[in-house]
Amino acid sequence: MIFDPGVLALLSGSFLVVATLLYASWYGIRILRRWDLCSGSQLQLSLERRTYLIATIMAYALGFQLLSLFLFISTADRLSSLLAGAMCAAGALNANKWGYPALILKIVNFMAAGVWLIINATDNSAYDYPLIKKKYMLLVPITALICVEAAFQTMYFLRLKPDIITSCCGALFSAASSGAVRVAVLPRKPVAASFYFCMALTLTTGLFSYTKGKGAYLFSLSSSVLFGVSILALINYISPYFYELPTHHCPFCILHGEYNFVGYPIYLALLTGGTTGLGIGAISPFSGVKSLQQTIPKFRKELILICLSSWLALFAISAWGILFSNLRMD
Amino acid sequence: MIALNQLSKVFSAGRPNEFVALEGVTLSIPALALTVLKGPSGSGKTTLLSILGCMARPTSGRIMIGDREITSLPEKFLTAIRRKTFGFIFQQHNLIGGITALENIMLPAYPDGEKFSALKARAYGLLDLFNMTSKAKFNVGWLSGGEVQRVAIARALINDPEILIADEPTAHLDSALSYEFMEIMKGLKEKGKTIIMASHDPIVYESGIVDFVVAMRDGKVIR
Amino acid sequence: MRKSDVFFIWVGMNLVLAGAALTHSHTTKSPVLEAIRQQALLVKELGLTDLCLSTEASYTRFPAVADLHAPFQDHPVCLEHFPSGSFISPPPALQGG
Amino acid sequence: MSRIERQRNIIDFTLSSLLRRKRKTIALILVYVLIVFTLGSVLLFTQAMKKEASLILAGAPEMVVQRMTAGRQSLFPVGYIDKIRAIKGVGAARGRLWGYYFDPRTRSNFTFLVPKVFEAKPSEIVVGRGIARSLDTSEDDLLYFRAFDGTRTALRIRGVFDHRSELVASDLILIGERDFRRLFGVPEGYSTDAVLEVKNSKELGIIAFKITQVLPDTRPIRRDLILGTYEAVFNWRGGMALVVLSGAVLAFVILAWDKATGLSAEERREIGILKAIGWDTSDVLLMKFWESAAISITSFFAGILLAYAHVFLASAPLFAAVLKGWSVLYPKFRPAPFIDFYDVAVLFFITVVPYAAATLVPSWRAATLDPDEVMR
Repeated sequence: MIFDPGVLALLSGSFLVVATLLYASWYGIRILRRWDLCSGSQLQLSLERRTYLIATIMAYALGFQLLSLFLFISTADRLSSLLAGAMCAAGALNANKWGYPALILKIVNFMAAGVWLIINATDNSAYDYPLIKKKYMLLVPITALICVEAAFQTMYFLRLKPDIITSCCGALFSAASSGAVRVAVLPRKPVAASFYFCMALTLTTGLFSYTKGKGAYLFSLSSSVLFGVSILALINYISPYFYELPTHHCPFCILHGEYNFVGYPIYLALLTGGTTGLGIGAISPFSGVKSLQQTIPKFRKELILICLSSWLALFAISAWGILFSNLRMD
Repeated sequence: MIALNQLSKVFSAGRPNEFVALEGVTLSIPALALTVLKGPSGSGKTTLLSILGCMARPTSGRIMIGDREITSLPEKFLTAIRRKTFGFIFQQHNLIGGITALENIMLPAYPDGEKFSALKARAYGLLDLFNMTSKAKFNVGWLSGGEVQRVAIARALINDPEILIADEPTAHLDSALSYEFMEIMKGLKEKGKTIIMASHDPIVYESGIVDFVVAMRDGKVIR
Repeated sequence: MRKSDVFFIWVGMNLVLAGAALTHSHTTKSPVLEAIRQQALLVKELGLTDLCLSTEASYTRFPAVADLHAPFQDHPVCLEHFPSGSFISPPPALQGG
Repeated sequence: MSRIERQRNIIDFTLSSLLRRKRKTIALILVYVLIVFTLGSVLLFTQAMKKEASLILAGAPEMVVQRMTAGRQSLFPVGYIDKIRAIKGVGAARGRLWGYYFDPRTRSNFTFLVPKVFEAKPSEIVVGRGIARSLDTSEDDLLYFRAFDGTRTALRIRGVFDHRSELVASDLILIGERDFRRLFGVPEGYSTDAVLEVKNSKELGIIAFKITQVLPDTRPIRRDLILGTYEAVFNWRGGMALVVLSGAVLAFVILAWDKATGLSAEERREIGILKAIGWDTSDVLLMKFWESAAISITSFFAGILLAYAHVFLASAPLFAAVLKGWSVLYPKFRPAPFIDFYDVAVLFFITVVPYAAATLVPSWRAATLDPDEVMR
């Protein structure tokens, strides 16, 4: 284990979040079992009040996930100097088998918490808590995922032994790599084309859905596909323009000051777009519920707006990076 | 206007200290009138008022406000109804100390997020109604008993509620101020408010402006 | 003025102060950076391997090229060579062998 | 718009309620600031040291080769150097002559070093600032040393190192090769160890491996390992200091928890009134959130700015000894003000996050007080 302040901060923070989420889930399960809206009993009243606590905990957890995602990457980045051969976070995360799973879980959990909060907000807008069982059912796997994430992260840091030769980002993301991540090896042009195609599709379906109030599923689906394609495109196609180096494909170095921290807005836009897109899909099946008929279309419009502006922001930043880069590729 | 059907409220149900505050109350309270709940302390007046005012939920029974059933609404919606429909005047004035009269009056409207200047104008309008404009920026700790009472009434009126609920409003006032209070109530009734009061003060329930008196004892309506 | 305005101004002031600290760090860095550059040159010229932080014993002066038998260094979890090394762990090269 | 206005309204009220409880608020903020300041000083100082070490030692030899005899370092035969040069990929290699000299007067160790080129007359030396300071000498003074055979040797100070070099050369004495061999009795044909450059730094590992094959009694030490070690040392020190201080953080968290849980009758009444007159649980929760936010923002900024001043304007008088290590000839230097958002984020994680977690449940408890409490 490496005794670094960042590691300590991440571990202690994760344990705090796990503890509060377990607490929340405990009451979530009680709500699942004892909920009876028609009852005026003390128990029902106290359960109703617990829902506020659980929603607050989830909101805090969402914020925490976002911060810890970036801190995790920066810490890995810092630790790379202790790991001979690792030149940035990409190599440091590859130092043992727990690094990348922990990172992916962090992203998944952020999105899960976001989707949960979207469902929760929908549910709260109705007078009869129509989604209460579903949302507390969802709380349990999210808690489990966050526990797994904390475990992976702990394993990653515990198993991290300084001075292990790992493949640095140069090796990991170059054509010579023999590792599992072969994203950079994919042909550039089809990746770029599918990125632009998915972006255009998402923007069109989003606009259609926003104005006509229909086609939410299609939008949600295409936004989700765009999320995945964007990550591919970022590594394979977009990031070299920011580095102005055709062989540099690292998805983490764009978070550095040398590249004006451009990675932060990119990832924020990506995460917001992906999460709200998924959230739209998650609440749409309930638009038939009587008490939600009024609120869902309104809420969905707001979400589409947020989602669309995130994707637009991502598109604008990428386009700006590509157009004003000194790098030219054909 | 408000209809109560077989309303009961039990505190600490199932425990040794179980206490039945209301039992089978069926009552209808007409709109645009002043109704007084009369009875000795402990007769369930306050509990009834807090259930009426959507502050507490009954253990059983039903409440209709207008044509809306509110019995099993979640707390969140009860609060919204309470804020929009009811104005409260408490036994103690229950103003928040350390802030100005103006801020106290505006407090109930804060969660609505209305434009601040408009809200302030409305609060000044109410202060003006009670000749209190000059005291707007006074800390409520510096106000006299009568002024405090008028601030409390202004606060109850800020969201322009249909129904005013007052719990023993004159308990801490001398007779002169009590008469003044009833005059204000009269004016409000004439402006179209429904007023429900709980009181065992003769100045209140024997006053000529009271339309209905409901007598209560041991959690039951007796007349 | 509303209290919330005061609050936002207060937050803004804090940000400005933080910005001032940042600017201060940038403006005062250059002499220190110059010293660092000088020292880096010296290090290169003389072939030095360590910072001169602890001089009370020979094995604490150049931890990077210390003997394997320097106190406690050959034991992987003993990190104490009081007082200078109170927190120095042995170099990884030594931890292995 | 109405959402923003709602937030602003609630901030209005939150601030007045905080101001009304001035004493409680200020006490909490003071402790909070102290915690952020202490942890922040540790973080800023260690990060600055790390950065400084990595920049300074970037010029260190790419590889040092020592000869080991019976597990101890021994003199390095010059013949070895030719063997090393013969290895493919090795650029330049030369022997280094250096050694320690324990000075009984100051009870410290000096480092004698023979530079590659030394333009001085015999019996002349250049000394580091720390030595000049502790022996109270200056240029042209004579210094006496006890040679390996017990003879007294006088050396003249030709110059003193620049004050900017303290962090690497505080205890250094530069000396000519002949004088060095005379003083320490190192025979010709031997040096202390060898340093070498490689043509392609990516091959360092391979070359180190080859050296241990050709010369099995040697130990190569790579620069990247040295740099990593310094990084680890300061990480470790900072981490240890944080662990030691975690008790303080815990105490602070308990204090925050206690303050948030122990609502006074006055506060309970206030929340009861708010809820009775139409505030929802979520509004009170929001108020509690802004309360925490106002306290955290104020304390965090104040703490980190104080830490900045402490470390970079005053050279960290409170923690320097723990974080730098203890020394006889303390190098005098002021850490370079390297600050990084990373440190700020770490500091946020170990102070604000625990505070938020500690006040979460008490806030919710306060927010769910019964609205009819004021009626009873």
